[in-house]
Amino acid sequence: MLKQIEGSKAVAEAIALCRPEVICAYPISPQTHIVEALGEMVKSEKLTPCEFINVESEFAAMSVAIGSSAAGARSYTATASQGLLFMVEAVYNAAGLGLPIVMTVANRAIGAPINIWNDHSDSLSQRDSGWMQLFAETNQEAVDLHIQAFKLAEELSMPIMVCMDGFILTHAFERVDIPTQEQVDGYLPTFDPRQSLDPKEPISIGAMVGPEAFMEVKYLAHAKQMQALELIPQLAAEFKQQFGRESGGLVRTYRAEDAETMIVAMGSVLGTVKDTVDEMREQGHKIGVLGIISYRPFPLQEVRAALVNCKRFVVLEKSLAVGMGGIVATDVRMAVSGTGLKGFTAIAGLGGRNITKASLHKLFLEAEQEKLEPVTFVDLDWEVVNKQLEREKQNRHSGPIAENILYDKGMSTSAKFG
Amino acid sequence: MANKPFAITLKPGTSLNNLTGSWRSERPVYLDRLPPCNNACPAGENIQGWLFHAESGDYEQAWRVLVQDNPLPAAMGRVCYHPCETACNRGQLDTSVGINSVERFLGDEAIKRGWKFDAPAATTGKKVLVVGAGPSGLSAAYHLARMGHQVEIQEAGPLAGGMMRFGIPKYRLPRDVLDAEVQRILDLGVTLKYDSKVANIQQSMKDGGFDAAFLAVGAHIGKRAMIPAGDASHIVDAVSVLRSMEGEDKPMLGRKVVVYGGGNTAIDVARSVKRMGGEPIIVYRRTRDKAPAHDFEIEEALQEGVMIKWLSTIKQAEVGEITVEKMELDEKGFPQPTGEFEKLEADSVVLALGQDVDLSLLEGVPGLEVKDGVVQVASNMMTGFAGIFAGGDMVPSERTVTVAVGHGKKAARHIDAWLRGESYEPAAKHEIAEYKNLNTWYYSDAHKTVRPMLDMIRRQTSFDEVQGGLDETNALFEARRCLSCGNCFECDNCYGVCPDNAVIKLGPGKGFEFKYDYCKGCGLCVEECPCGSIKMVPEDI
Amino acid sequence: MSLQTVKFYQTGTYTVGNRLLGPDDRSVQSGELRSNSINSGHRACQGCGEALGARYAIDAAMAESNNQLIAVNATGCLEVFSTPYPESSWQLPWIHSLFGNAAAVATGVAAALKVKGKTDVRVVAQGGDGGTTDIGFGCLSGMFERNDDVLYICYDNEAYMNTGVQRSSATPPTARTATTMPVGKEPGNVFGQGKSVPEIAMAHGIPYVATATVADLRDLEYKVRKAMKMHGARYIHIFVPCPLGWGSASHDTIKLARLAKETGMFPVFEAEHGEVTSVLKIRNKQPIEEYLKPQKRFAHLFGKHAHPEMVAHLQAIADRNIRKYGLLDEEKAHG
Amino acid sequence: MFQIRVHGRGGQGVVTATEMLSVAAFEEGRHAQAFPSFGSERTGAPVVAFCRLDDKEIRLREPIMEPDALIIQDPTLLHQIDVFSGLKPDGYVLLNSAHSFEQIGLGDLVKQHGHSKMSTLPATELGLKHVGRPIPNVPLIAGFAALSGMFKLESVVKAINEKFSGKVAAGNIAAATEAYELVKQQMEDRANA
Repeated sequence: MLKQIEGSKAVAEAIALCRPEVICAYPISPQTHIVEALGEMVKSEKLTPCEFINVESEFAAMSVAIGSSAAGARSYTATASQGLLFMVEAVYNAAGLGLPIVMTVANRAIGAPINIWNDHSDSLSQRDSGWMQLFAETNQEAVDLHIQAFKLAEELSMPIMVCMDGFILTHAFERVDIPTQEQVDGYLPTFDPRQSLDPKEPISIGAMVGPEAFMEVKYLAHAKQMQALELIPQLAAEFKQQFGRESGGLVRTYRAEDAETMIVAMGSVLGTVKDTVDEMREQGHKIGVLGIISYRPFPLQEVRAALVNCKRFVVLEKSLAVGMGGIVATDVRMAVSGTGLKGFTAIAGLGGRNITKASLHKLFLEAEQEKLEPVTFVDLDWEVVNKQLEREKQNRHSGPIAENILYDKGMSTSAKFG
Repeated sequence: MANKPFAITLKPGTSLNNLTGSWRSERPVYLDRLPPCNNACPAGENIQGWLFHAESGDYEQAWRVLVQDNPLPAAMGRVCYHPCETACNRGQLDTSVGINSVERFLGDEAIKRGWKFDAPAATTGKKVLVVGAGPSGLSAAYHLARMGHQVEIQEAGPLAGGMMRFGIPKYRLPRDVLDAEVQRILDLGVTLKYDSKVANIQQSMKDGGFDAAFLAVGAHIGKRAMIPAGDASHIVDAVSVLRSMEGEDKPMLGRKVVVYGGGNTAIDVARSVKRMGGEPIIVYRRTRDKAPAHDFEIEEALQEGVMIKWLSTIKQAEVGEITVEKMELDEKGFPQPTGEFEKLEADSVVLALGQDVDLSLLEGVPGLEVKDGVVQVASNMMTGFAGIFAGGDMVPSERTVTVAVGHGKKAARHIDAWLRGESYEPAAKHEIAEYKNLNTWYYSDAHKTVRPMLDMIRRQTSFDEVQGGLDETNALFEARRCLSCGNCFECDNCYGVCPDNAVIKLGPGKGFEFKYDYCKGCGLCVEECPCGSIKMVPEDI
Repeated sequence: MSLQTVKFYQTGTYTVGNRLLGPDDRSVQSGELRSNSINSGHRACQGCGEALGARYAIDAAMAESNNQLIAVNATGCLEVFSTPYPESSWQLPWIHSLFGNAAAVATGVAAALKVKGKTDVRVVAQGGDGGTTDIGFGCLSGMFERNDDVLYICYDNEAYMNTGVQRSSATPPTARTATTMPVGKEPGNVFGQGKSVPEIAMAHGIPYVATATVADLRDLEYKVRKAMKMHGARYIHIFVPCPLGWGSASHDTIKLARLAKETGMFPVFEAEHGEVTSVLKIRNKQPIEEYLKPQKRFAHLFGKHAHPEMVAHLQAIADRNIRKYGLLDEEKAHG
Repeated sequence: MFQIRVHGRGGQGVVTATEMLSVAAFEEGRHAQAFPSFGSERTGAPVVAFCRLDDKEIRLREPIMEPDALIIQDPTLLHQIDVFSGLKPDGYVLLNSAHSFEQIGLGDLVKQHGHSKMSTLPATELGLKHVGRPIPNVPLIAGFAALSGMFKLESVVKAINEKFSGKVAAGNIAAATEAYELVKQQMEDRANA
């Protein structure tokens, strides 16, 4: 059923359609609307049977999910940013224990400086945690990926994050086709846990494993994600059959046929990129897009196949490996290693910095001309940065950089909207 | 488990594969230690053993265990001076267990319920003569009978019981109790001939065709002291006085009766005199703490109005009065005369200075050794003449009923062995269960139950039994005060406190076993065993 | 509180078993068919108080729940010695997640059971003092506050033993640990303000809070069974001496627990909905030295460079416990 | 694509306004995208929210920097921030005020844009009158429907019914209807002027 609906609300409805049995959450912007909506559904018994637990921290949220999942209940939580970092120990643990928990990450930057706006630093920091990570481009896809996520997680008995851009998607009202309960039930079987805590068949979960078997355990987790590379497209195909809609998969290209320049990106920015590419195509530029949906497992082959025919590519990413450059770009370069392709990394949108068509036009043109630095910071205010660097050269003791920059900019954040 | 995640999910209980017993350098072992009460009992009773059954309320079983060693519990529960209680470890905790009172309860219960001894084993065809129906003779006869021997007791007097009857007043040992216990022995098939004084033991054995003899004639001759006395002065000995108490004619002692001596017999006489309406005065040459009588008996006598002159000796006895000299203790604690004299009214003087044995029946028996008026016996209770054994007051030892009963049992075992041409080797004694071996935390706080005492007027005017018995409830309570020193009473502590579940509980009455595959040798079971029946021993290297 | 008030039974309820008691009055541990929830072959040290306390507690909970029990375990000695791959000692469904999240994981298990309608299956969470009073404290408090249907059991051995005896918030003042060495002017652990998690639990007003020691099995079992009869958040704090960390003889584990209670160092009580309902009285009050001297972690308080003032301070702490909880009977208190 | 930017203050229902605009557009079969500026959410602070309308899927995620229309929920903002930033030369402006543009000193702007695309509306008063609360968002949406002619009143009513129910919905519908009529009247008056 088509609805004009807030992204968070749509995701909440999708989660509910998946019949989760335990939902636990701790509020953090911009994830709040999702769990608020779910809380109301449980409280009003629209979603039943389901336990909704207001926990005291994200660490507890993931821990409760670990417990409920281990006891055989379909378990869900949502978080973002600092919240994800606060639960990190449990995030790794859930993956290590092979618990098929589904978690929405409403992607948000990580402080300090504290910042509630969108980028991908949070979930990308968990790239090695053993969780799968799928990135939604639109709210429709966010809805669809959650439904696929439960199935994927439970088939592999591995946890999965569905990542959607904070505010940009979570708080956007747009048209979403919400499936019916029958459709979802026809796609997603009831949870049949691989193992569960049950007095009828006691097992000990969570052993201490020494050097003699630890590597094997880790390899098996890796092997599962390799299996996921096959399973994800399969589930997307099944999804299309059931819901009549293309959604999910590992990667998706756009106007890539004869593209000489490819733009690689994840999440909602793909929309703006596509609009920009459309405009450039109209102007005759041979440019295309590669959207990565599955960040973990990372589809090396698919990425390579999508890029191998272009001349150059730009990885436009909302994350920064401080001291190194791009995070996604590193993986993409790994995928095309040996091809001799020219690759650029563009860091953009950190902490919610707007990524505008205008900036992208400029970026893509420069890329086409291969004038870009290997790592480019899109719309960085060089004046401010250089001033601060200069100041630091003269006065070596550390100070509050963020404050100085705001001072230099002579503004407060609330005064700026454009 | 094939479906389950590798390594991080495990099968339950599989740690059994890990034999932690290899960690151990010392191992716990169960052992029985000898409880101090058992060790102290002259009759060799397995006190802890019978208390164990009494604790669970199985009084008959308790009695049956008791009478394996002593056929006279009702008597013993009254007249024994209970060295067991003195030795009892509980005395160091609060007050010793009232073993004697429980024994009496069991003895009385047996009489009340008419419990009989188990029938004797198959007869051996051997005949044993027991001379004297006192505690030692009765005990020997009982044990021998149960071993299947044919036993005949020849008693010089008209009644059985020996000193239990002729030396101990009724108020301490009612005669119906004594009679009942004697009868039960006779019911085993023991023959008892009264008024049959054995004049020549060898002849008697030959006449009766006896294969062995046990002599237990007691010490019935009162010792005399050289007291200058007028012809008309009335001086008698304590044994005679007490013996005559049993007959129809009560002794004529007058009102003022001086009893000379400080032993239990002196007290018995004085208290009997009091009950007959006399005014007894005990004269003793030393002080109360040096008196051989048990202090509780002195105390009871004083309570009843018996006068005692300590540090006094009788110098002269005249009609109606005596002269005593005051004594004082020298540095070594011996009484020395002071030259101070005093006169006391005395219608009669009873000498309670000890007893001698009538050894006339042994005349002509070769190889016998008599020393200090008693017959010497070897460790097997046999005299110098093969086949003749002796015990009780006629051999060198402490003269108590309990010792006598013990002699009877011991002699019986040796006689039995001797009759088979063997020798009896008692099992080696276990190490003593000392207080330090116990973990007394685990015992409930409980003080000794005090037995009821007869009211004073009746104590002073009648021969009713002074000390009452326990009823079922408090006998049970008292039995349960037993710490079971050195002997497992199945408290399950070892089973419970083992952090490695390395103790197997075998079920009621069967105790426990260690699973040495898993025991790490921490020693908690030893430390927390209340009764000290586990110890650590080094592992063999 | 838990002691028999019936007839005198030789050892009453002090011993693990008592052949004189009726079958219904016997302890779980005395039963030949007790569940031995934690099996032989575990790798705890000789004389481990925690291994013992865990079996006592979990067996009792198993008995009360008719073996319908799931255990959640925090990281720590108990976890490491019971489940090193490839062998587990546990005989019931058991999960270990992390050091600081046992209470929350248990909440999750309880929620799953509830949603699945498995009302007969119960949940216990367990951890050491580090996993409870320190790193797991947030999750514990959250579980309490929500009144989740979890019995949390803390096995308190007063330091981080698993990592090599470092101080925790449950370490007593003056105690030597690897991070509070007996050097300097104030050797050993500091005299802080202490942190009574049982009292903090009571402040949450949860249905049941109790303390117990491995020295009094019957009391411990009574409390576990009582807790298992109730629903909602429940907390039992069990004192479990550690021979390794305390420098005590392996056979003294129970004795030290007993002395901790008998000196007043560890008050044994129970509380319902935030109010103390009973205390286990001191039976035979002992001076604090009796408790301290068998432990090498307090050795620096005695001997050549003794610190009598510190001993006096510890005695004052014990005396305060005695006053606060009324640990002595009236006549003993004044006698 | 048609882009609307709504300015107001926290607590005035700015975000709700854009959401309802998007719903109204959805009801008429169009694609719509509404999103807030994700800034301060505190009551009283200046807030901005956006709404895009199109006949095809809207993929663009950048904020609206060159709006086709402005709805200003609070006239006091005029003195604090540049609400007109990026407004297209022929863009619509609807201002919550009981006064005319000229009266509040924006005569020049009217001259630039022309009367046909600008209107003021006493939306706060309408909110108070019909709903009992000084929330101007619903009257402004209805007023904007009348001003731009981009939605029917009934679509606005549908959006109201999706967001509210019972008395509140009825009050809002009454307020919307009156606002719609007022602006429509204004437009007609001007056309006729």
